[in-house]
Amino acid sequence: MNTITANPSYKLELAASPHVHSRWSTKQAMWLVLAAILPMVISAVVFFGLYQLLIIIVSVGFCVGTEAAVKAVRKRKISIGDGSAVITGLLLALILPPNFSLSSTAIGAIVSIGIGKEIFGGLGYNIFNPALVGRAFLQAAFPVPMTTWSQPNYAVDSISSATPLSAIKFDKVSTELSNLFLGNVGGSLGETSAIAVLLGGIFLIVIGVVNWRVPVSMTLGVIIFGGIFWLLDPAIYPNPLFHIFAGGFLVGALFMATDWVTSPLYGKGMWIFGAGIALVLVLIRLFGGLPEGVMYSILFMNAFVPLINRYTKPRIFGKEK
Amino acid sequence: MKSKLGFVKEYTKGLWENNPVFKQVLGMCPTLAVTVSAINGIAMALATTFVLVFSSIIISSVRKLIPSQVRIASYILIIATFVTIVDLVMKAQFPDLSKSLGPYIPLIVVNCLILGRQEAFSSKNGVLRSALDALGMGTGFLIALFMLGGIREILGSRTLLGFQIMPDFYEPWLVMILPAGAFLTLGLMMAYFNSIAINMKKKETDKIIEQYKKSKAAKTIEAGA
Amino acid sequence: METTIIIAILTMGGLGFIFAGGLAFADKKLRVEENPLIAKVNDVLPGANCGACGRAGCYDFAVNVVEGTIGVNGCPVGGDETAREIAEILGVEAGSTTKMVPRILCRGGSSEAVTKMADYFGPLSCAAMDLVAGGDKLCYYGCLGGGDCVKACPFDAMIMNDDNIPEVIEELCTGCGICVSACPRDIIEMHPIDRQVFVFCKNLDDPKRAKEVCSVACIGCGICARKSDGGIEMVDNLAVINYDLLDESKIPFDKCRTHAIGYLNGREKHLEEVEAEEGN
Amino acid sequence: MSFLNKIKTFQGGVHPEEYKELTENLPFEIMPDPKRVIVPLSQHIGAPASVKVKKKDEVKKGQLLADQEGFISSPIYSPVSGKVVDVHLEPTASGFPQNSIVIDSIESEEEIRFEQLDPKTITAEEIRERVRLAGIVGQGGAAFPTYVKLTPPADKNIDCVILNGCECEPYLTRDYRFMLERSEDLITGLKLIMKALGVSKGAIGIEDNKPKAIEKLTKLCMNEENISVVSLKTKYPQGAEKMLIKAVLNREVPPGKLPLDVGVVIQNIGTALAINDAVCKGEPQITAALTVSGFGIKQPKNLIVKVGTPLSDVLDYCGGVKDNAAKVVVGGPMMGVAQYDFSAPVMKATSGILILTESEINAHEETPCLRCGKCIEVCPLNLTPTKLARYSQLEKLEEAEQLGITVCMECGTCAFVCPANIPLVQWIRLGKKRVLQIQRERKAS
Amino acid sequence: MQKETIIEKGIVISASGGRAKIMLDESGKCEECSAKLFCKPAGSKDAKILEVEDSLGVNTGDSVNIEIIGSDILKASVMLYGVPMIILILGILFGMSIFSGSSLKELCAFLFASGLTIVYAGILLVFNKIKPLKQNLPKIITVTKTVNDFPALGVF
Amino acid sequence: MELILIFFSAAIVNNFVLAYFLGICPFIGVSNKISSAFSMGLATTFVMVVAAIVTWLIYHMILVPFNLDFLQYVSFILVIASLVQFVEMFVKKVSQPLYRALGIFLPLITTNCAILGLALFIVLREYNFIEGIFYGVGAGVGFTLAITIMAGIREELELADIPKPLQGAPITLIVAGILALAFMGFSGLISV
Amino acid sequence: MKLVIKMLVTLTIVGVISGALLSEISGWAEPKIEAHRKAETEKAIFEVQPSAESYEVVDGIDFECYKVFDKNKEKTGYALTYSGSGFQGKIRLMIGMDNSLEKVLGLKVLEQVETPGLGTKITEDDFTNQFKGLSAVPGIDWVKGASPSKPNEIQAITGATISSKAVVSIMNDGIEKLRAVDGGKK
Ligand SMILES: Cc1cc2nc3c(=O)[nH]c(=O)nc-3n(C[C@H](O)[C@H](O)[C@H](O)COP(=O)(O)O)c2cc1C
Ligand SMILES: Cc1cc2nc3c(=O)[nH]c(=O)nc-3n(C[C@H](O)[C@H](O)[C@H](O)COP(=O)(O)O)c2cc1C
Ligand SMILES: Cc1cc2nc3c(=O)[nH]c(=O)nc-3n(C[C@H](O)[C@H](O)[C@H](O)COP(=O)(O)O)c2cc1C
Ligand SMILES: Cc1cc2nc3c(=O)[nH]c(=O)nc-3n(C[C@H](O)[C@H](O)[C@H](O)CO)c2cc1C
Ligand code: SF4
Ligand code: SF4
Ligand code: SF4
Ligand code: SF4
Ligand code: FES
Repeated sequence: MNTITANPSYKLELAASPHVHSRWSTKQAMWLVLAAILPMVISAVVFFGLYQLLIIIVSVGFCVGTEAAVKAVRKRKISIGDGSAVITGLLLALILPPNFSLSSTAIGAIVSIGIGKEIFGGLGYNIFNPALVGRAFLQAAFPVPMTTWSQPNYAVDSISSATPLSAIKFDKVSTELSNLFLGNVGGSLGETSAIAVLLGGIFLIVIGVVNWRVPVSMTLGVIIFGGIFWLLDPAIYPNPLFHIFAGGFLVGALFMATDWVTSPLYGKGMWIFGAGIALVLVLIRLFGGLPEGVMYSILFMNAFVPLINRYTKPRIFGKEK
Repeated sequence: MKSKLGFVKEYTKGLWENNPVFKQVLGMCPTLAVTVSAINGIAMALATTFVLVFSSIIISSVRKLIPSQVRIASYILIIATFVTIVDLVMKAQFPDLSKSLGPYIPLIVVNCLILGRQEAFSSKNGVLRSALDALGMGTGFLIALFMLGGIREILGSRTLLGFQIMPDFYEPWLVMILPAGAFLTLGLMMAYFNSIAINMKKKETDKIIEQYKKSKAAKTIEAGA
Repeated sequence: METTIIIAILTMGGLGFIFAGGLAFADKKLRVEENPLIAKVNDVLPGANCGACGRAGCYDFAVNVVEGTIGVNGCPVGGDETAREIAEILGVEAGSTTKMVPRILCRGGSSEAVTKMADYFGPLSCAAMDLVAGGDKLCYYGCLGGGDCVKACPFDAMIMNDDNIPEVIEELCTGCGICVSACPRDIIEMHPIDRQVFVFCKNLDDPKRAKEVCSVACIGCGICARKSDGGIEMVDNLAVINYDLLDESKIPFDKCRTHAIGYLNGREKHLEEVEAEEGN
Repeated sequence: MSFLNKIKTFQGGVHPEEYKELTENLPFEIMPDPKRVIVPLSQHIGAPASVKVKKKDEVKKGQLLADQEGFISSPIYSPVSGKVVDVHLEPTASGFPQNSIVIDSIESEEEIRFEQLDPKTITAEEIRERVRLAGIVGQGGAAFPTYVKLTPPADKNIDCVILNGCECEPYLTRDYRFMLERSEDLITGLKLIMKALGVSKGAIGIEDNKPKAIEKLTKLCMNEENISVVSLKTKYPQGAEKMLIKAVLNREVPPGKLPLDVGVVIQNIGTALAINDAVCKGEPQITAALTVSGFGIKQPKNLIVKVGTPLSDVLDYCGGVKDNAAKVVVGGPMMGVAQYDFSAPVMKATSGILILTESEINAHEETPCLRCGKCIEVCPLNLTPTKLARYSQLEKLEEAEQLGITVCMECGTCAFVCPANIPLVQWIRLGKKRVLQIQRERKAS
Repeated sequence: MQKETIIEKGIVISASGGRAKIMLDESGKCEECSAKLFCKPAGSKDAKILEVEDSLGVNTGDSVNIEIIGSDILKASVMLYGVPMIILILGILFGMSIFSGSSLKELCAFLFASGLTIVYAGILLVFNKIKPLKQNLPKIITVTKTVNDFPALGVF
Repeated sequence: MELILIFFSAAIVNNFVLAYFLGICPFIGVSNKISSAFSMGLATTFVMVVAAIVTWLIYHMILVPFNLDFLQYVSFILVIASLVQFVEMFVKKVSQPLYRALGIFLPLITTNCAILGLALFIVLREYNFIEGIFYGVGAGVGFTLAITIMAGIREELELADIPKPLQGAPITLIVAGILALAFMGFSGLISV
Repeated sequence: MKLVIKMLVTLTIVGVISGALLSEISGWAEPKIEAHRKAETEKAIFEVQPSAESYEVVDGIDFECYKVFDKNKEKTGYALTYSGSGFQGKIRLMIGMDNSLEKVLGLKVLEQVETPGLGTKITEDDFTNQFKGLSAVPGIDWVKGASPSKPNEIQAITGATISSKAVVSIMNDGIEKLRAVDGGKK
């Protein structure tokens, strides 16, 4: 038997097919998302000052630290290299108000990773978007600081410190679209400048990290639902474009609703998911007690993802309807 | 039949081993709803204990007279009667407390803990035993509600039983006194107690495994020698 | 006030009456009698609901015991003690049980079995490994070392030893047999706890290859079969023990080159015995 | 030919790096007979053939070694002249040992062949008989005895034969070389298949990354009315029969059904040529054409070798293996089988030997599933691989069954794209095996 | 919407003629349920026994998995709860408008609506061969362990 | 309009389970499978509506006229318990499979404080007959929504790698907590 | 049959005993509860009408309102309870008004279900004291983030603008209603 005399100069790999892999990897996707977030980080610092960098560092630091700690307690491999905790930290920081307290930021970061993610088993198993869980927790824990906005450094009109959304809701003051677009408005660190958000978001869509269906259906949904009310009474209800550029809509649509883990698996489901977010968002923005609803609408629809997945399974090839 | 527990044990088992909240997951609604502060938790637990003890006593003393088919119905009636009594007394004597416990006092009627104990214990045991069991479960409930209420109060309003115990610079976490905080706190507490139990079990297993390994090593050495 | 009391009494009495009527009606329709002994027996059972007794969980076992369709010693998990307690409740003799425990019939750990010139990459699970050219080892019949059995045991009664072969800790094992079905190579078998002699190999290769793939394989030489008067048979190059006919003293342990056949507690005991015999 | 305008394809799929340039311009070389051949008895789907020779027997090239055993089975002929050394278990490329006939070859010109038949006058019955006798099995990978496919049950109405010239697996160029080098024989082969089945419509499906082959065959088929050459989008797994039928005829083969249920028979290019050779040259199937490629082999080649040649001989013939070789695969990189040494023999349906290096394998660290949905997007059968794999891993077999685990054809597309690098196919295969086992038991009782 | 099923584990307690009685293994589920202490609907063990279709020929003691078509359960519960509820509500709304003059209009509306609901219940009782309610019995789909796989006890 | 607001308020904004902590036991106990959760939700909704109707009548037709306010709890619970018993019997008679699938959970409805809570809330908020019914439907739909979402999530979590101490009730509670956070977005949407 | 009778009897007896017991206890508790309720209202009235000594109910209107007198039996104004929607649910207020119904004398929040720690700030003195002596013509108004500049303005609570607004609008409604009644009576 010539077979067993193994040739010692080779140690081959024995694995199941397929034997080649695409360029995609978890790590690479996560770092691409990080790259896409960078413009927002820059705009945050430019608009609100260097202190914001501190918030970001604290947030990222505590996210990564919490993840490492949990993995250590569970005696699992420390998985911070995949970068997902860094994304969570960055996004959490970017949806906080400027000049937010660092200790509260740390609490938010711990909740994000601890309760939002690791409790479910870590990367890939969570039901809700971790960064949003963290923010929702903060919003519920510290409602006042969470709704206190400072004006960006380059604001044209610095009288009101409200965000465009709370301005229109509570004070009936509307904001110029061009200001919304450039970032001359109050708001969270990352959501002020639509350009910065779009830059990163479109990059992600183009290279295929992010599925285009969710952002598109969210935008269409907001245009339709928001548009209906606007047509009913343009004096009371803002126009759909305002909905799109104000508040966290763009960050939500491009970075948070698209999170792989917490969005539907199937194309059809993504449409439903996006439209659902848009509907809830418009309802909260127009009728709710809170000025902003992106976070809540995404979290709300996250809860429906398992149900959506269940009822949008595509037809198996060749199977009768 | 397992040998009868001692009277002391009958009481203490409800404190930890069979804690109605953490171990048996009973009576969740009042547990979550009223524990915005420690004092509320205590009041609720006391009210529940009162109902639990008295209905246990009544039920265990008349248990032989009630046909099993109307057992649960009679129990519910008896419990509801006691709950109404508690409610009326509270409203008359402690109007403030009664207000803050809100509509959760009447819900003691449907608290699974009470009905559960009657069905599982009082209907099968004598008066003294039942009373002890009820008292034990009530105490367990009290402990759980006090802990939960205490944690929520400390974090959510800086105080414990009305006294400020967190420093001024501590910003209270409002969320703790909201529904979400109740769910999260109870979930985490349960997980914590579970992990203690699991660790204890694991230690036992590990000990046996350790012994096994040692004895095997000894055997090998013997054989080698 | 007087009237209030009367109305209250009438209302409650009336409601109670109606309700009782309803229940009486319901009771007629869905009535089930229960023997009080059942509950008592159920109380002493371990409550693992493992099904090792072949009944639908502990409660059903209790029902069966009380009805006499299964012996009081029918619960392998509870063992003798439970049997005694049940017997006490029912007022019968307990009798004794023989515990069954799993035996791992492969000793080709990493130091004995020859490995392939390739490293397996993929999930560490015996069943999954088996699909990819049968894992790291050259032997197609031996333990894959992935520990599926260890993971499957609900009682943590198995560990992987230093040689990457599972071992059973009898103290923790309940004899449920779950590990048996977990093993894709059918290496684990349930045996009475006092059984000592086994053929620790499942290799069906011809002698030449068997020798090449593992230093403790049964190479199918057939010496043991020839000497043991039917206690051992050769089936497809493998010695198989027929315990009904086995006479332990006839087995030529020392003639088995690879020690594939031997005592449970290792080759040590077997060697001791050989020495003792030689001393005689 | 209007349908040429729109690129035909199916939904899903991927386009891995092709690396066909390594061998696509190298004509076939014929490798000399090896010193020793190992001929497994089961080189096809179905029952192993039954041995007709004994140890120490002298055999001639083309002599029957083992005969067909049952309907779905195939006879095996000696690839060389020589002496039977032994019949015993030997490792094979599948990773598991099989009973094999080991023959030491001797130099000899002697060869046994069938009588040559004229493709013009031959009857359908004769074609089927010759295909069966010659031991032809499908060259597309599954090694299904071809005569079975040519003998459809009477109640099935076959109306089209498709030749599968997709060769969608990366690296492999065997079918491509065949299409260029033996175009005429190929058409003859196709006509023989059509005749055997009594079908008037034939098509050759070729991916559009092989323009030369498309051009050459289109030219040849100019005046063949009922044969068309269909250009298909280059996308893996275009060559899978369900996908090919969808692309060419826009018919869908339902789960658990065969192509013949929708009136189609699909044959590989190599199979058509083997049929041609068996009929026109009287050759039994004793050679295999294969591509030896990858960045770990010194001289990539397209080869024609004798069935039973050990891989080590083939690799030596190609200059040997480089030091950075990490994986040896028999078959294509997407569906082939990894080897743990070089001892397995080439079989009738072996289509390639790949020596891959780390950089081609491009394996990343495994992480939990991110539910990115990429595997779902690319699965040509619209399955949900991530859940199938997870169900299988957690042994939730009923759930897996409901999600259609048995439909999966193990094409590997999902595992290829998965960013979490989960061995999806391995888990699915395991689950599938267990579910099929359950289903069999269910049927049995 | 694809076929939705519930899969339950259980052990066969008797089997004959294509039907089998299965005792459901509820231990896991009940573990978490707060009502476990007194959850013995209509007489303890009875409710945990399920009569199912048996196409596999199981034996007493086998562990089996049972499939219940979830969508049938949904249909049945809609027919038994959803429809009567709607009848009740519509009946009351209608009744309230009819008896709007009466001082006991609520009671009248309630009695009216109850009447309608009872009629519906009667219909269900009379035509009680309605498919999702009666047919599609749960079915055994897998035998996970047979009694004879390995004797748990030595026979000595 | 008022009725619709009452409905939405009970169903979403002030969800019985997530904001009022009523009916937590079945919420934790019966949320493993979507179809049983949904059916359970439907059954509860039905019982809620009937209970709303009957207890309203009892309260306004007997207790108030005779000044028997203090018999509220006792009479309500009796009525609810007998109702459930009756429903159980009927279901058993009409649909065996459904009874098998749900029967185990039916008693849970009796001891489910959401039903009694509903009856008491209706009294407390001084709803009229029709409002009471709509409140009941809303509460039932809200319960169904919460329990179905939870069932969906729990089916998904079966595939997750949840730390052992968290499995079962704890993770359910934590998910409920996050859900409650998400539902807070609706706060202030309707204040009825 | 015997069993059925036994069942009927048992449950009826339990019901009867329960009914009797409860009506006894209720007979004891009810007056006390009533007293508490009255004391509470009284306390609230005196709180919003600092100089009040006695009061009487205004009859014939569809909301609760009291005429309030000082120790000289002079009418000092009105105390009215009025309710409306807040951020999460009903808010019920006790509003003290002077005779002319142009000045607010005091405010007490009787019932509310606002978010603890946020909306509940409307019950705190910092907020309610703003209303003492506030002008109610043309109506009460609120400002945000700045000190009030007009005599009829109060400052809304940061983070609870909605609750503050709700209080103001409930008051405006109530006062409006009272004016309509009062005007008619005069
Ligand atoms: C059990 C079985 C029976 C088959 N029967 C037929 C048949 O009757 N006719 C036919 O044309 N193909 C038949 N096939 C062949 C398949 O259609 C298919 O061509 C073959 O399995 C090769 O598949 P491939 O796509 O993996 O290469 C059969 C395959 C199997 C596995
Ligand atoms: C994923 C997948 C990819 C395949 N790719 C090819 C291919 O590229 N070329 C080919 O001839 N057959 C391919 N096959 C096999 C075909 O499906 C089909 O079985 C074969 O063409 C039938 O012809 P045969 O019986 O002559 O082998 C593939 C099968 C699968 C499952
Ligand atoms: C958990 C939470 C509770 C809230 N509770 C109240 C409340 O009780 N009353 C209120 O007016 N607003 C409440 N809000 C609404 C916000 O604080 C709202 O943004 C605020 O009323 C308007 O902002 P501003 O007062 O800073 O302009 C709550 C918000 C959250 C997140
Ligand atoms: C496209 C994309 C979007 C992501 N968005 C978020 C996000 O919004 N919030 C977050 O915490 N993590 C986000 N992540 C990181 C990671 O997926 C997330 O933490 C998982 O939910 C962890 O299991 C994102 C990752 C990707 C690839
Ligand atoms: S699974 Fe564990 S307990 Fe059961 S037989 Fe095997 S070792 Fe023993
Ligand atoms: S399951 Fe079998 S092969 Fe795997 S480790 Fe256990 S004994 Fe070895
Ligand atoms: S291997 Fe199966 S599941 Fe994966 S893509 Fe191919 S057919 Fe789909
Ligand atoms: S491609 Fe991989 S990571 Fe993405 S959903 Fe599929 S299995 Fe999960
Ligand atoms: S205590 Fe509320 S449902 Fe059990």
